[in-house]
Amino acid sequence: MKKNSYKLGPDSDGNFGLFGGRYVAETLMPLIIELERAYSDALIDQVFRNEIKQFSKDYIGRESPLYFAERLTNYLEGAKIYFKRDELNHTGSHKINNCIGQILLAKRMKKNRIIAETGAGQHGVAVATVCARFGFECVIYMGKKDIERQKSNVFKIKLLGGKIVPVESGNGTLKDAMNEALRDWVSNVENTYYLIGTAAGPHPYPAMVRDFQSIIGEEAKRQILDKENVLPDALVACIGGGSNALGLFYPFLDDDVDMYGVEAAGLGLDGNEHAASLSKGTPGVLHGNRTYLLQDTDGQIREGHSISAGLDYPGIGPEHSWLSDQGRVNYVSSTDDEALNAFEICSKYEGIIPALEPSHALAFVFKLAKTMKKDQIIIVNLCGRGDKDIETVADYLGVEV
Amino acid sequence: MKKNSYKLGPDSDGNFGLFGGRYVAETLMPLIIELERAYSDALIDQVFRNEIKQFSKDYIGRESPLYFAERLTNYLEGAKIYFKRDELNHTGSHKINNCIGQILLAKRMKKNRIIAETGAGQHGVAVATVCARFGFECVIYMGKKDIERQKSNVFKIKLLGGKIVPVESGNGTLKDAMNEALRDWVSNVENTYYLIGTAAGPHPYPAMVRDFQSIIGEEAKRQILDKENVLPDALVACIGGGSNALGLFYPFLDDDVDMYGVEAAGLGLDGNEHAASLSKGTPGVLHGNRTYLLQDTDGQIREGHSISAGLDYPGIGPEHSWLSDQGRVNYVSSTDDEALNAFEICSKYEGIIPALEPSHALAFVFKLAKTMKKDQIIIVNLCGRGDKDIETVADYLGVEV
Amino acid sequence: MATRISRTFDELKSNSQTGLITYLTAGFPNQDLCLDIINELSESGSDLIEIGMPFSDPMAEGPIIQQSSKIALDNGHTMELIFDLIKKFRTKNSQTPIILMGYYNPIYQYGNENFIKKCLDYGVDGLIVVDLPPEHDSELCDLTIDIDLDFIRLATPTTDQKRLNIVLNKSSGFLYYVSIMGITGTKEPNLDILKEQVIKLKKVTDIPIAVGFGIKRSDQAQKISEFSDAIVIGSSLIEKIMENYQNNKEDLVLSEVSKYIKSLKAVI
Amino acid sequence: MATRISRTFDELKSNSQTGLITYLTAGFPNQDLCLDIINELSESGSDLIEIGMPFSDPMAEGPIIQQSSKIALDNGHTMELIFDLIKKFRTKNSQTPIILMGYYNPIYQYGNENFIKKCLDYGVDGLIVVDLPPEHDSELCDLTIDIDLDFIRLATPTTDQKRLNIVLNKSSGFLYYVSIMGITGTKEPNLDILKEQVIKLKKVTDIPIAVGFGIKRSDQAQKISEFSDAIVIGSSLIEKIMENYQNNKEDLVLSEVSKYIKSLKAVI
Ligand SMILES: Cc1ncc(COP(=O)(O)O)c(C=O)c1O
Ligand SMILES: Cc1ncc(COP(=O)(O)O)c(C=O)c1O
Repeated sequence: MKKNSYKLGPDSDGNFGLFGGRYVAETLMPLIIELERAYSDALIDQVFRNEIKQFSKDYIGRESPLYFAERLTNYLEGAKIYFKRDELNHTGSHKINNCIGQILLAKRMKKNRIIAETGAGQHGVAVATVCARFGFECVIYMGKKDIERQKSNVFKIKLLGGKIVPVESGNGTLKDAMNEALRDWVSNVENTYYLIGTAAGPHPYPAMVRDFQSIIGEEAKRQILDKENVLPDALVACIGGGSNALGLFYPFLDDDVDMYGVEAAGLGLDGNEHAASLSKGTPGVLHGNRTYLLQDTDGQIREGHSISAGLDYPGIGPEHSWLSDQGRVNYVSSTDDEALNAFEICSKYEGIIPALEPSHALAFVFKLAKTMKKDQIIIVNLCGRGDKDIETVADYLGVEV
Repeated sequence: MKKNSYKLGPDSDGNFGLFGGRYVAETLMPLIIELERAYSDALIDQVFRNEIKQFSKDYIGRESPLYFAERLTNYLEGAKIYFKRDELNHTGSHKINNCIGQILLAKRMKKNRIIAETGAGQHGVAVATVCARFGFECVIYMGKKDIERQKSNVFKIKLLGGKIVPVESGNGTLKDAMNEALRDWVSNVENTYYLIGTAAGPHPYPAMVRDFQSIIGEEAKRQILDKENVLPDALVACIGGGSNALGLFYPFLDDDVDMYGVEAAGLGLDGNEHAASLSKGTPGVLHGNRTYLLQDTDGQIREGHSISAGLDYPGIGPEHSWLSDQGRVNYVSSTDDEALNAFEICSKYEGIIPALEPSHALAFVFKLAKTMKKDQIIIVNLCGRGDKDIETVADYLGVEV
Repeated sequence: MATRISRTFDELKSNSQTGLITYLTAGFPNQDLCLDIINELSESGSDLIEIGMPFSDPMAEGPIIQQSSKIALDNGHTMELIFDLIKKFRTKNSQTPIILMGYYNPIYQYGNENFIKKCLDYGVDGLIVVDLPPEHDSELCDLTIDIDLDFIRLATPTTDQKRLNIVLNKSSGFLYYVSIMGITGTKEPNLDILKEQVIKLKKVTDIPIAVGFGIKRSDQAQKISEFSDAIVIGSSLIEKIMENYQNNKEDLVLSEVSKYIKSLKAVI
Repeated sequence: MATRISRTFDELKSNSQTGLITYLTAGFPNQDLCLDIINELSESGSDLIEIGMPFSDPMAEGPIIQQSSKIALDNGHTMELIFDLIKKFRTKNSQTPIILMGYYNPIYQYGNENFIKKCLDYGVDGLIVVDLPPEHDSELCDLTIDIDLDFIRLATPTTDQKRLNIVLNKSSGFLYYVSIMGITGTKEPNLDILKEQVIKLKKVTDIPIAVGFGIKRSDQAQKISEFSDAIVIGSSLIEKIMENYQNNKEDLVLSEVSKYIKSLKAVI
């Protein structure tokens, strides 16, 4: 490894500089240390690596294409835009990359009860999917409000054999579901594996999820070199917890490539109705790691807001906090309105209905591309498909579905 | 080409033995003949073939995996079951394979207004998708009843820039939409391309759609040889108009492989509430070709019934009628109940929620696998994902979504 | 062999008249009234009568004829009822040629030979099968070769010279020229272009040429009659019947039909 | 340096008594009543008092303590109000050790040094920070080394020998032994296993051992008191307060608390 690399983190306690770590109750510490060990062992085990490779190919459907968005490029009259199409993955987003990795780890660790949190239900569906595939018990914590808002994902989880536990504590949304999953874990440490859905949580999750998602960037790098014979000029990805963004960015961190993580600006960064933890948050400790958080001056966590259910988490993976402080990655944001506009334009010009999450990334690409030259290249992570968002968008546009 | 081949059809008038042909109004004949010529030219044009290849890879996301359904295999305790996973394609089914082929043909023919029929909306979404991608005008004919039943696909088509024309004539379902599309075509022959969604309609559609879908079987052949070093013992696919089935079967027609086309038996083959054109129909002429049809003794066409909106077409592609009469392919059927059971089992055991259409194929696989030896191999075409069917299934199971 | 159709055209020609062909869907608006209307049509001056055979999927028809087919089918239309209708008509009228027009499937289900035999027995003079192009019609057309049943084919604005030869080969009775690109009763023909096309046709065939598909008003009828051998009136007639029938003015149907036909007949 | 906590444990030991530690969420059920309850607790026999610092995301708590936190936050809880509470308590009571228990983020936002200084100024004796494991607590723990503020760590059934050394290093005041694998106020401990575990602990450390997390009934309290230096009562106390308070029996809250504490104190 290079000395001056951005890829060296985290240290053995899970720190990315100030950020990361393992801020969990003592009951969990031995388990988390065991998990870390199991993960390190697995990483160097060729059998494990081959299993991941095989499931990525045959089950997820990797590799995902790198697609030249010709019509959007012409429309914007700026840099060449490529979509990394993880929306084509089984279950419709990048979430499954991580789930396959972790379920294989759980199998190695002989834990056959899987728990997870979910907000909009995308991660819940991906977890229930891999649990079905491996025949493991599956318990999904989901806020009561989210259950009402995301009925079709709830039903999918049930079809897949998953059990949904409604979370009424707190505000009944994602962050409360994560608390509840942690409580379950503390209570069932022996047979239970907690399958966290983004590059957050206590060490080793942020590093592990990043690693499992890095296939995105690895493929993209190979693909763009194949197609254009040069590295891209910029990478753009949306940020919820930050897993799809890290997955794309990580393999390019030491290359001469600009990177933009796009947070949800919701109704705008001025008020509180956004989920821009990096742009508007301050460092704090939540869900097992130190990172930028939306919080009040007393350290109480605030709810995020975004039209996109997958982005309204009040925190962000710790590696992003570090990359931001290092100045390696630029963190910007798109509002609900901007994302919806990008959603519509992308559908109309490319015939690809993106999820609302990557629509935030696209909205930023709309601005960025115009400032760049025609021979420059942007890769944007199209990390999810929009099927799940049809109702939300229809509501917003005032159409009955 | 081999003398004794099942792959030689159709003849120059589009006949597969008794079936097929070009039974259309005189106004359309010159156009259809022009289309056939354009298609033959395109077929031998390397540029056209490369375009298809490139869009298949980067836009559709081909190749689709051939996945060993290990848990289902163990559950059934019979032959080894492989899924050909065209549900992972962009827009969620095999329909896009054909749409990419035909839109590129339309482009070659300089027709920039595309019309199509749709029932459940899957083909409509696929057509609107490729029209968006190529910037063509898109008009989708859809029965009034279907519009009410399939609101989210209707909204998707609109998001993609397609215009939906509600069809009130007849019973307001798929077959009426097809009539209406044919009427549009007659009225706008000069600038309009009719993008038919299955291997039916007048010649050259049945052959053309089959060819564009044959990528499914070509890939599957290569993949199974890679994985198992032998050809499969049986192929199974559901039959609406018959395009996904032909796509899988065609490249294997001259091989020693059993084939099963699975029609929708709806509430059972005894009454009229089914869509089993081959099992229960008689030869007749509809929508431009001679084939097996559901009809009364006066030659009036009957509505099909199936829980699966993509299967309730009262006809079937003419090549299937021929393959059936030749005894080359076995045509069987699955009821609504059997398909739903397969839908649930597949979801729970493999973490793959299939569309209701391939659930019919799976339901037959459940019976077939048990009659076969453990070292025998079945490939079933998982031609669509179940996202679109969540509401139908929930209704059926009495769950509120 | 001179069929009733060719005799009619010969007569029209010798009188320097343009023929009026009227179209009515069998069983519409109901079986009895349908017979009365057909009688009225011939009495009011319709030279030939096309009887539409209702089909569940009439893909070349516009909304009006579609609806008339649906009404007939909902009323319980069968092929036997068509022959019954013709039989009754023929008891009073042995002059006016009757042409059955429709789609192939009902004929095919009936059995081609059986169908042709019935046509002959009941006094049908010609057949128009919309979705049987020349490439496919031999299985039906060939059965009519040596008998008094004309097989009438269609030509359209998209029919080029080469194709026209195919169409004309084995055509008999008259050539039905579709004046628009489209379905029945929708667009209006461009009369100048139409004239040119018909004149071209006349150069390559001696068979009479009837023009149909877009004719509604008597001014059109009049102009078209100047260069064609017959005009076909379909949708506009059905529409007139539909209006009166659906507004419960059943008693007016016949007089309105009569008035309309006479008005057309007067100008052509 | 002998802190108020170690003095208390020394005293208990010399009287051969097991200590009773009670837990109450700051600001619950409201600021005034909270102060009255704390006073009542010490008067009724609670040897040490833990004051919970409400947090929006209390991931180690069961439903009861969660709810008490939420009520406190909804009431407008702030860190300053906690210190205000302690200040008022200390005007009447300078004996009973006060331990602040909670999650790291509110402390971190307050500023670690500022927080520690306030603790000293207001008479806080110990800190328990649930989500600060030894690997991460030096930034807070190190600030307490030379001052009269105990940094109390937790051991659990999952803490193995090797890890125990890490936990015990720099532990002071007492060791909080979590008797169950789980969150507060849910499961009940298996007393036989618990006993074994505490005895093992006592072999490797001289620091007093308090057992908490699952204790509800006086029979459990009695049995656990036989082998531990103190027991912690939390959820069951909050539950009693909640019941009375929510049923508008505010006036009964203090007497019920007193009765409950005395009943426990009597058996341990
Ligand atoms: C499609 C999609 N994209 C992005 C996200 C945000 O997560 P992350 O930032 O970890 O990629 C989600 C979360 O649910 C998602 O479903
Ligand atoms: C997923 C899916 N499978 C199958 C079909 C049936 O069509 P075909 O028989 O042409 O494959 C449809 C039609 O809509 C479909 O959507």
